[in-house]
Amino acid sequence: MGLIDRRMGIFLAGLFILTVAIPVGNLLIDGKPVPSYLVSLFGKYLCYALLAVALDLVWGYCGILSLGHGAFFALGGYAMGMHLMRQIGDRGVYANPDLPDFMVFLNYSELPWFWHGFDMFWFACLMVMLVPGLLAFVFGWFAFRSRVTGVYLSIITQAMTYALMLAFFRNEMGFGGNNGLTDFKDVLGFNLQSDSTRAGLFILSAIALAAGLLIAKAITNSKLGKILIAIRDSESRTRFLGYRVEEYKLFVFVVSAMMAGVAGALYTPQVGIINPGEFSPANSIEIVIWVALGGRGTLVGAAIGAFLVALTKTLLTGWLPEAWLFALGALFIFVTLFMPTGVLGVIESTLRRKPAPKPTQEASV
Amino acid sequence: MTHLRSYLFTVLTCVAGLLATMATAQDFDALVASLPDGNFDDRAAVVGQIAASGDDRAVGLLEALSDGELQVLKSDGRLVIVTDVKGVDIAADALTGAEAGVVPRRGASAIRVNNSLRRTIGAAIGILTLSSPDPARRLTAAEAAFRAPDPDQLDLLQTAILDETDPRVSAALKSAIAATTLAGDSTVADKLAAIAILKTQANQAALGILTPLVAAPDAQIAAAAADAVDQIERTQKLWSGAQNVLFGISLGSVLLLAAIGLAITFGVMGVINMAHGELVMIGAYTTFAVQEVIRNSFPFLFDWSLLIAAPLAFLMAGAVGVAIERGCVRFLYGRPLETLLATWGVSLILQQTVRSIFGPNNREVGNPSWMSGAFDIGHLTITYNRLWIFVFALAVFAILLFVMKKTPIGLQMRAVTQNRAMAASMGIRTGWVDAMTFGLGAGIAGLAGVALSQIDNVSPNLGQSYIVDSFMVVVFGGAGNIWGTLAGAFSIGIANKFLEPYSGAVLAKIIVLVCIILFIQKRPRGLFAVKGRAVDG
Amino acid sequence: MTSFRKLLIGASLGATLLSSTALAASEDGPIKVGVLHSLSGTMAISETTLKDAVLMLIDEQNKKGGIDGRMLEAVVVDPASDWPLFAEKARELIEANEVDVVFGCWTSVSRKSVLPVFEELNSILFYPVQYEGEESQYNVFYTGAAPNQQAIPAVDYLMANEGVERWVLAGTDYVYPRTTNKILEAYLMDQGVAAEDIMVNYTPFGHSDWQTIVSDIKTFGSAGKKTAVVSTINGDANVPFYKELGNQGIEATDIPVVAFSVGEEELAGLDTTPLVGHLAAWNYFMSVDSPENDAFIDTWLDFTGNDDSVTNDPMEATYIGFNMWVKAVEEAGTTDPDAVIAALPGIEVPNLTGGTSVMLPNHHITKPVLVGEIQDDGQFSVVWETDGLVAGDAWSDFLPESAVLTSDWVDLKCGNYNTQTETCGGS
Amino acid sequence: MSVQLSLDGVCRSFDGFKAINNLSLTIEKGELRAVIGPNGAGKTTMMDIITGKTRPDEGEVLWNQTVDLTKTDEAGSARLGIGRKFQKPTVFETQSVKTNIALSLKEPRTIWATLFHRSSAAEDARIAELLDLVKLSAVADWMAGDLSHGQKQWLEIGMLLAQDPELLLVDEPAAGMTDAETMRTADLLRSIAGKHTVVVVEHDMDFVRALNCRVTVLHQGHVLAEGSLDHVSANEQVIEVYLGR
Repeated sequence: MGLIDRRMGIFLAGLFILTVAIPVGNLLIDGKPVPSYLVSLFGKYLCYALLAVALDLVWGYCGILSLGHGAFFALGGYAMGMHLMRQIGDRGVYANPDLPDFMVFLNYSELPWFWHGFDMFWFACLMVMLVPGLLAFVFGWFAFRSRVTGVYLSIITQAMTYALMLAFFRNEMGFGGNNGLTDFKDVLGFNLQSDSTRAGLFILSAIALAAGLLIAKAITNSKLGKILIAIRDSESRTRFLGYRVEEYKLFVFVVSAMMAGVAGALYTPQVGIINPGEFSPANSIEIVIWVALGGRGTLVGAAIGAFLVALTKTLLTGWLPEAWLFALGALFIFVTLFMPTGVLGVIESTLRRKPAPKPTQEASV
Repeated sequence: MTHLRSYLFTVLTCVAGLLATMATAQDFDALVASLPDGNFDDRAAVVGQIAASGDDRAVGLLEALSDGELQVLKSDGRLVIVTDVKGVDIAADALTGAEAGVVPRRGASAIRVNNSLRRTIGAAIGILTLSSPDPARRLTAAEAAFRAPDPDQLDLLQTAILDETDPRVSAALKSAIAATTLAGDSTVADKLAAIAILKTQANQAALGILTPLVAAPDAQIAAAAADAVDQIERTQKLWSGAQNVLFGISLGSVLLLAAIGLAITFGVMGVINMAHGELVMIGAYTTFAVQEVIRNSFPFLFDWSLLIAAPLAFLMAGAVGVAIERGCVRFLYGRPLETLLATWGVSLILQQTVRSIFGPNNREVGNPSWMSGAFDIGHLTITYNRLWIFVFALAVFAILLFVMKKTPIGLQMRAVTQNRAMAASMGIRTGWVDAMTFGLGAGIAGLAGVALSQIDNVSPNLGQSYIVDSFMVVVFGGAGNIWGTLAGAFSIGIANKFLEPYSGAVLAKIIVLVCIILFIQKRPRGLFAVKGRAVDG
Repeated sequence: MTSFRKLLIGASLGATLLSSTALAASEDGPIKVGVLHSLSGTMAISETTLKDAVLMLIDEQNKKGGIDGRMLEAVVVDPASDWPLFAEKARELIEANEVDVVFGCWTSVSRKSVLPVFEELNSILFYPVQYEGEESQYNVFYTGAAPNQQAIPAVDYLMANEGVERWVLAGTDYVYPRTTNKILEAYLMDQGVAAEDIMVNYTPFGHSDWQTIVSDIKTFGSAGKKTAVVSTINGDANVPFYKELGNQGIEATDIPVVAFSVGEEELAGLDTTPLVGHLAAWNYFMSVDSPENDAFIDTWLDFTGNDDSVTNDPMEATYIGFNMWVKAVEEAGTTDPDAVIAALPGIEVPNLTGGTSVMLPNHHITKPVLVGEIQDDGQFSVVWETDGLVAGDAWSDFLPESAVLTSDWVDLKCGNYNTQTETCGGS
Repeated sequence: MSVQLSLDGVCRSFDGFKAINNLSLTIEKGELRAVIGPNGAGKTTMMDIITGKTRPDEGEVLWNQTVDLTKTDEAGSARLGIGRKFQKPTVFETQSVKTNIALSLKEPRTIWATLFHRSSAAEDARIAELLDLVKLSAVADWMAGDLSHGQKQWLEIGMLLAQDPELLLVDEPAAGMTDAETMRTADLLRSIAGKHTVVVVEHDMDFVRALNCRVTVLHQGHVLAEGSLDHVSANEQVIEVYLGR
């Protein structure tokens, strides 16, 4: 089957319309039918969607349930955040040309070594992919080689993100501690506060999401993709066919981590802050919920899931600030119990005409 | 005794620096009346005089004062002692003790005391109770004298120790005398003797008194003190290792409690039970509710509150657990990852429910008397609540072990979890067993809540703060093996506490997490993995 | 219906909802007051009461006929202790709900995360919590204590009245304790305290196992010099901390603990009997004796309908901030942000401790500093207070990099004016 | 004929239970060998050891007299040319029969090769041929999970052949097959022996007889007897422990 099947086509079309409609509605049409904050809000959703796609790639297709994908997202976010911090230059409250405010404040004499280079945009972009990729590689190299699987893998990924969270909370780490990185001014000279920059970031996120989807789709369509599914269904069988399972897992894990990193990098400038909270295990669990809710192993479904949950959260925290947790919790339970194939699955099965007739006994003998 | 009392007077008079030798009741009333005026120092002087007056009401009054019960009625400016009777403030005249009725909210203002005044009062009461017939009071008196050594009391203490019969009291008096000697200007010989006494005591209090003496003008004393300090510090170092183990064990037992319920629902049943923390929370809130009832209706039962709460918490959390199992988990067997999502939803709902019932704030859960305070073994300080939590954790573990291994229901549980189909075909009502198993796990989580309410916040966030650690413990120990959970909890606890002094709390935790990750590489199935011929095809 | 249609509908749903509410607000409609406090998550413990406090104040104001006949209307949202969500919700309040003012935030990070939003959309935020200072922003009014309105007086008290010579600075590892401790360290050094007599310790949020640290404090305190603990430990971690103190038998008469983040609210979760005598420094205590306070407490108890509910310092700060805003709006005769912001400095309102607080040009206020000792009924009894009101100082004089900075939004129109280079940095 | 595979003094125990006890065995290239033995005789463990799934405690396992199989893992042994069929048929249930075969074909197994792999006509032809051989052409596009037990057996055999291995380890292929199928399996295995080496573990005596080849009897982890079926079934001990009187 081709890269863009019906499902993907419809989604990309929808995404495209959104990508045109929102900026136009915000910038060109006067009276702003689309208020500015909706732009960055939807931009945020798109980043979440990309993150969900990344997770679906490893979980849905290779059976690796990572409860630590938030870590890769956050690392990407921090990499970008560090660039934005350097961009502030001497416009910080202490007006220090090279040191971000929090460093001045913690009496750093000069920039820590790991902050060097982040003043260059290309370097930051590189790190956005490299750092999460590297972490994923090291972690995966150990875990997959020693055949840690199932729940055990999930829990140690959780341990990973938890440890990182604690680490980033420490002010000694040189990442701004609990406050994280914030008060960004501009990126590549564009003022982050301006509507046009926001629209630009939004479009960028949309493009990134589309790209992420297509890459993921390409991978899953290839023979390698089939092998991933084979691994998911019967790991040892795949081994006996001569495939080095750990290599495949590692490959897809790293790719996914990089995708998550990109999502984080786009997320940071749009929400204007990156802080250790992003590492919290709860966040990573939420990602899993997006994927499950949208439809595991469908890529598009994952994106939709992320979008729906994030949207619901936005609306509910405004509508029923006192009781939204009830609604959200109930939603999760409902979906897991009554929509095992996720929202997308339900939608499609209602649309799809009867599936191919099941094999009958006489046919099989 | 009478001899001592007359002696007391003479001493006290100089303590208070009173000119008059005999105080009369009138003066006493006047003194008490003058308490509210002036600043803390004035008040301190008055306290001294009250103590010196030798009036029988002195002790009661001073205690009321230091407890902030001595208050001035806003209505008529009368000085009263206010006592809380079942949440109602009852006033009684400070001097005559006559009933003064109920005090309306903010109807009286307490006479202010601060720490230094409280110390003065403590010392004064000390002097007055040094000859009390009750040994406990004499003991506190002696300890007070030790804490606030006052050279003028030296003779008094020495007289007291002569006709002291209770060994503990006389021991306390001995160190009190030593401390007092060092504080005053006694002879070098006496001081050296005193130092020797404190040296044998070898605790931090002694250290506190001796350290400054190292800089004493007299070379002999300085040397002796230095030697003593040095020796005490060495002994303390020696014991610090043991202290760490102790801390580790107590942290371990907390982890064990938090995780043990999960060892059933997750470890044995394979349900990734994200609502586990909330079940613990339910246990804690049950404890709170029980204590509320007791506080309001049967205060005398307070010390029993935990014992009453435990079974209730078990049932409460257990019931919720069964509800969760019947309500959603049972539709998800064989889809462990889906259980993660559903139970996550459940946990959100439970949190918010508790928040809307009990409010978002922390709730007060009191320590019963037998769980407050600490005692020393050698130079180790063991706090009672930690000790009891340790005992409690082991007890829970033992019970669980017994249920799983020795009872028919336990047998059925193991059967169902090992081979559902087979168990079913052998006529076991698997559905019922599942519910019971999950209920058991949940109930035990509830029990944990009872214990944790003693050392941590009782707030809607209680659960969240334990969930990750719990999973770590179970996985590290090896899912499906409750012995593993035991070993896991204590090894993590102790490792943590040994790292903490060097790396600090946060880094210690990080290091432990990394170690767990690496350890899982070595043993992908945890500490107590289920070994044998791997049977996957 | 197809996947993307659903998606679009979801989106437009959000858009329409959020913008539809926007139509309501205008000059003659009700004045909208945004409330941005976490009602769920870790901070709900502290912030929920502030939400109620604002609602109560709005109630009271409306009973008085609102402001110039315009009723007040609260718009409550739940940022769920999620810092990025704070920024998002702030946007929603200002852009979609078109609120005229926002009362909210507790943690420094939540404030930091909403700052750019208020700056960009030029709205007003009243921040009611004691904080680390080192900040003064055109759109923000800080009605909580700056470090010089809490930490330093408390330390002075301990040195003068308790003769403390040895200090443990224990805090949660985030910016408020770090700043406060930095300032205190500098200050103590000035006072001639030796470096080895200061022990600094940081713990993570919600730290619950205090055995090691408390026993360290015990050891540190047994050096013969009078020792005190200055605690900037954050809300949640306090209960286990004090429980451990009580159990390891550290009494206030031996090693007093003075806390800057422990108020009546936190004590409500504790049996305070073993803690009697430990201290806290605030600008308000529920036990304060003043007619305003009595009245405030009565309305609060009626509002909550619970006789056991307590009031605390951030509530007073909210109360002061709210009244200042009301006065400013009345003075400006409009809710237009710039007009109100211009009107605010110089506004005077009575605080609950019997004095009158003034909004200063640096957007901080004057307040008295009170030191109270914990009582066995979970209340504080004031043992010391500054004789006058202390002016909040945005930029601490004890930090070299900020000593040169000053903030004045009236004349200099700058939040971080460098008095040496005579330039307005960071703008 | 040279030696394909040789086990020498191999031991392996699980928690004290000796599954394999000083097992020595030699298989010639192109040989067809049946291994029989009661349950727990160590048949499966032997295969696990050969394929590198389980490491022996002691003893050596040599491939072509040169390669030490105790060092390789499953994938390694598979790449050397050892194919294995499980007792319980394991196929990739959620993928089509065709894909199952395609994944098994003897092709480069590196990440990049698979990522950029393009299917060729030759490949399709080979797949069709194999499907035809195992009589699954009709259901080529079904999900493997929808196949009957017997069909799964065939599919797995097909996958095994697709790997075109030097040595085939076949674990109870006849289980769940009709007699007709069983016989056909026997024929198939006999036909491929010669250019492949085949080791069959089986309980079904008729099947073993049909294979008509050298038989090794395992008992308690070591070789009890070896030779033609008639020879071994005449062996007292064998009758004792296995065939029974």
